Amino acid sequence: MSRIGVFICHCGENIAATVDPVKVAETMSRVPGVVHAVDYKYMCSDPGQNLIIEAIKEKGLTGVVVAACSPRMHEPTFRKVCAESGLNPFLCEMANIREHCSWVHEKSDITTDKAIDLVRVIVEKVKRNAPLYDIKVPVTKTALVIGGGIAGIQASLDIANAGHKVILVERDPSIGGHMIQLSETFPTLDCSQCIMTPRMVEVAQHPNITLYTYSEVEELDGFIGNFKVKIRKKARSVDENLCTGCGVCMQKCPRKKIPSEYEAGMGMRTAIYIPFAQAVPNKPVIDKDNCLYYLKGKCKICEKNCPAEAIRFDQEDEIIEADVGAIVCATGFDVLGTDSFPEYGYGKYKDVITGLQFERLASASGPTLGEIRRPSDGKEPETIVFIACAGSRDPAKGIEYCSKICCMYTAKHAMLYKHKIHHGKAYVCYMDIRAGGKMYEEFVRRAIEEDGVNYIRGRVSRVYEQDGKLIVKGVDTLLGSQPVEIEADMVVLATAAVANTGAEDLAKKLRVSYDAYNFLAEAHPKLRPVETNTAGIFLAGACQAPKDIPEAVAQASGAASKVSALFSGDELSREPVIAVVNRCPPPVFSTCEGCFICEQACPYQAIEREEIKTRDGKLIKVVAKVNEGICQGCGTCVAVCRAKAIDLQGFSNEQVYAEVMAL
Amino acid sequence: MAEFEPKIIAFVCNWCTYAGADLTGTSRIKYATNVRMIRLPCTGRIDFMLLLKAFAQGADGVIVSGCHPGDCHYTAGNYHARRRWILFRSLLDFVGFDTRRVHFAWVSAAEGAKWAQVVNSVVNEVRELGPFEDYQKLARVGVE
Amino acid sequence: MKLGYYPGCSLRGTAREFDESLLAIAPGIGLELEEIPDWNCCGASAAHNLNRELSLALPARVLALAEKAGMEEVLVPCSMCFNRLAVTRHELLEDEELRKRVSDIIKMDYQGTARALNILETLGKLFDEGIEDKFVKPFDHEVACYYGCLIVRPPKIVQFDRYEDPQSMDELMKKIGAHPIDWAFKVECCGAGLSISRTDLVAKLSGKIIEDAVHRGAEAIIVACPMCHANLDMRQEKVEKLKGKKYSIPVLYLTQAIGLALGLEKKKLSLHRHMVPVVFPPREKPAIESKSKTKTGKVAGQVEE
Amino acid sequence: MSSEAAPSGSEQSLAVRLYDATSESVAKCYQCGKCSAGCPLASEMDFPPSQIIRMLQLGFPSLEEQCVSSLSIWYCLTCETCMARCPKEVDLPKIMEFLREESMRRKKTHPKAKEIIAFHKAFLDSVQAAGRAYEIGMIADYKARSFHLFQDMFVAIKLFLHGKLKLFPHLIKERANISRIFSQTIGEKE
Repeated sequence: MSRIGVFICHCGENIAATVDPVKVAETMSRVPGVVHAVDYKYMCSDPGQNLIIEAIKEKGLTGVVVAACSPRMHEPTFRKVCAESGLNPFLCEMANIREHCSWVHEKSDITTDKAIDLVRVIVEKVKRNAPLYDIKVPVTKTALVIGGGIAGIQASLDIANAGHKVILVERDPSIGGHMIQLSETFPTLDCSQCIMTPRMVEVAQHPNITLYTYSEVEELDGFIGNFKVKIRKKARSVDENLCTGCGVCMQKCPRKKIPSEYEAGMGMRTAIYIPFAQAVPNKPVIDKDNCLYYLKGKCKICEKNCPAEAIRFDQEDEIIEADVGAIVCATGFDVLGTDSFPEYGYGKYKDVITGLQFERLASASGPTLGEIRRPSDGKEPETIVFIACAGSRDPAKGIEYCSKICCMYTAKHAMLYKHKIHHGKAYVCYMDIRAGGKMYEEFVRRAIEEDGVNYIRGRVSRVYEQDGKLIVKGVDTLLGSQPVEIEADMVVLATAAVANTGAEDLAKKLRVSYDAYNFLAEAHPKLRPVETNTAGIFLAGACQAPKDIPEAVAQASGAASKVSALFSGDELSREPVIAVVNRCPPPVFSTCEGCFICEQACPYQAIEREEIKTRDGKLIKVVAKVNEGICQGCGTCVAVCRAKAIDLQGFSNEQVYAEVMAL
Repeated sequence: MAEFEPKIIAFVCNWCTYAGADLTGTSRIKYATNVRMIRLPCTGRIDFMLLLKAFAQGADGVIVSGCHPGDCHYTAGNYHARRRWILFRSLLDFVGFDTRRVHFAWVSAAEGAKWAQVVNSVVNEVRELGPFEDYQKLARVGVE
Repeated sequence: MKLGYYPGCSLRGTAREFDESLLAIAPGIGLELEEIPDWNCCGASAAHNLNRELSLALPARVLALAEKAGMEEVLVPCSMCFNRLAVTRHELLEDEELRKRVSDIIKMDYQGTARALNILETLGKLFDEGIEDKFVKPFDHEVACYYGCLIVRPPKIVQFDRYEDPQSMDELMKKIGAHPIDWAFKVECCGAGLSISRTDLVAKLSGKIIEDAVHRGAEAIIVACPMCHANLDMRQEKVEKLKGKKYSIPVLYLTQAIGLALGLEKKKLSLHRHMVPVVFPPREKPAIESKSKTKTGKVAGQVEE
Repeated sequence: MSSEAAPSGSEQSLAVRLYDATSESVAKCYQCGKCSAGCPLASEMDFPPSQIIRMLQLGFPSLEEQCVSSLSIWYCLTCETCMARCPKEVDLPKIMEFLREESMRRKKTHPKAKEIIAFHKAFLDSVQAAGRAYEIGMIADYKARSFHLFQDMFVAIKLFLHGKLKLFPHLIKERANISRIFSQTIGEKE
């Protein structure tokens, strides 16, 4: 027989003004199973709490009901009180007679009666409460960082410097991402490579970081603190341990005319290649789609010439398995293919290029060693036109959203051009200038006022070639929308930033949600911007939305600190409000029939299958099992279970029905 | 005899409607006293036998209220609830139960005023419908 | 291939050579045409300058007639007519209520089964059936393929070719031995409906087009639209006055060019109806080429005589 | 959107009526100006296309007045370049069409548009009469309306000599049907 203590709070006048606490206490004292019922002015005050502690001790209560404010307000308080006096905290519940009663009704007997009902309901529930214990989940203190761009690098370094192990996985042969392709960065114009390469080296040398380049995440299982990941390490066809990165193979390779990804097609590379001089690791890979040996079965010139004998044509992909406790997704972005813009003639005219290609032209390490020369004939462009929003804010042909970074990098491009070709004319055709950010607006103004870049407000309708000039048919909406024609030598399209290729597949592998544009979705747009709705997986950088470098870095550090916090203890502990499958021994009597409707209903894939075998290993039946690491306790499975074999701790069928019966 | 006062039982989810009702309180919005709230983690938890039980217990009307579609704290619980409710309702219709006595609502944690209005409207509607006696009658038949 | 046929008014008037040349080449390329009985004018730019419902009702009647005659695909050479018919079909299928209203106006129920084909996709299909060998007299000339505005627009509705830099006509011309030049005004507007009322503007717009074609060494402009032809051929004199230059560049319907390649004589192709005489000044070529191109000389010759 | 609609409807803003009639919303336009940039006649117009839209967006009576009495709406060639390139897929030709009708209804047509309207009317008259366009009649009619008696005389003669102008119209059988279409839409021939 349960011994329940009921404590009615006046909350000063807040409750007492409309509800008669004395009557409530008096009525409750007559409820079977209630051995103690008192009212007090402020239950949450120290004297109030002491009333509870004493009662638990003296009357040996098996359950406590505090009738006061909303449990969302003080449940933790009173549960703590119980715990301190040796009563399992989950045997304490609150009846909400303030927000749900005294505050919303006039003073009357009816109101008091309602309060009595509300308390009785909880009393009936608590009679059936079972002691519960926080669930402890062990944590593997290794983080997986996917993507080796600036965001991934920053996150890896921060986590590693906090003393935790990091596995960094990069799809390309080298880390560095888009940032290493950039010439100079706005608004400070410091050289991207100069600030980037030290970080890349640091990653390579950090004792806590294991780097897998030319690798991809193949498969992910498990849950927060206990993920299991399979990584596919693609065959480089080069033995990294033997290779010294001397580069002889690249000099000898007969295939020299392959457009370089790093140079965004503005330069060429060989079939066996190191993407760029500062690559990390500085070891080549063989591009099987272009290597003569893989295509035609003969050549092997690199093998013959390699002093370290590191070439391995027979090398195969490797699958690496690892346990990780948290994941940072930093897979970055891609630039929209400009083929959707026939009117701008990209691909038709050599001298119409993308912003990323211009970065390579302007970069000291680029194909022109930093001189702005047009691809068609290598001449210096006298007149250059930058077309903003090539794809952005264009539901018809491109994407609906604003790519955010283009306004700034276009201003930078125009500035760099003017710095390199003083006498040249630079025009920027724009719709709006979005320069929100520290020193950003100032930067744009500088381009206009000091470097004399000419901004024209209006979208360009068409670009066509005539007598070796690119005719840009624009408009000036500030001049009464008068058409404007510019004879340009070169046109640069500020192409939109879109989700990276394969973002969708990755999201599915990681079980994180993604938006209509395939950008990975944060758990809350305002308050949980680095978490995903899958516990233990965090976001960093442009895989979530277009971001510039400072933003990407900031979010990366944010994600890193979340991971470090997660790793600060050896176990995670969480509320035991989770579903359990009835498993009364002997197993044969487990009421679960194994229909697995619950499996489909569960929003978290928390339902696992468990085989019940006899001692001699004969299979009796397959039943459902709840993974308590994953289960969030929504109880959907309980509602759908036909055999009533699953129940939700804290909201069991018995408890809930008892509540209804009490009314 | 005084005007019939219906007895309404509300099954609400912990994250949206329960919090919404708290907000009704903190903003001191008055509403009918007829409702008794039962707190569940999620509308997805609601096993519709609970509704029948409520009516068996003499409830004249039932409110089921949770998060707005897409806002479910457990991502999909409210969808499951709605799906099952659609099936369950047609069953109730079939057995000749007046489904107007069951009211489905979405009240978010920010919609204190809406909660009050939902309760009031349901109370009025059920007051129109009059007391729910079919079950008691049936029960009696069972006894005799 | 058997198709319904909607010539449209201009092909029976100012643009009769388009009609005549099409019918002339039809047998040669395996095309069989059945004219829509009692067809009416599509309203062209006039109707939809003055009244929307009229601009839908007139084409709707044509389509309904075709439907009644059990035609599924109707060849519409004039790109103005094509545009009107295509757009009308689209709008009526989009908006059931509108379809009912229009059906009531024309006292015929248009279901939307009959649809318009433009001349380029039709010929494209035919040429794919490997009839190259029929082109006994390659049309060996530098040509500027001028598509005009309406045959590729609105892209969402006509869904045909690359609407900014279309290729279909260039492909056709290559197949008959011509050398399409790459130029910038393939789909610029010639002035279309303002041909008579605002000749000055038309001259201005057509001027740009002719200028660029000639400038890039085209010997002829190939068109697929009576409007374009009228403005580039009939108005060329006006353009020359405006620009103070002599162009005298022949403007051919692609059907005429194809006809010449098929070896039909120019009378059957009504080349004589043009304002700008269809003559190709003999090109002086480097010695090596002249050998290979001697046949060309003849073709050109025959066209001139 | 037939011309019987009472002009009194014009108390409602043009933009709203445009939407009701064609479900084209001018609010879609964010004034990038690409239409004006590509329009072959923008430089000839009194208001380039994007400005016409802007005036509708603001919707002040004075501006709407300027719209319907503008020359632009008559210069529009419906070449659809604007629509093909508009990032927001605003159907400008359709909007221009609407404005032209409005302009006629309000009798606010731009004086310089006289010839253009005359030509369109002439064209339609011949269609209304014969079911098909009939050039000589049309041109005669046009000249009568536009008083450009001698414009194009030589071209016309040339056309005739090239057998491009027929002396007699081709009459279709179902002319009743055609005239019904006309009376149902633009009303009786004036």
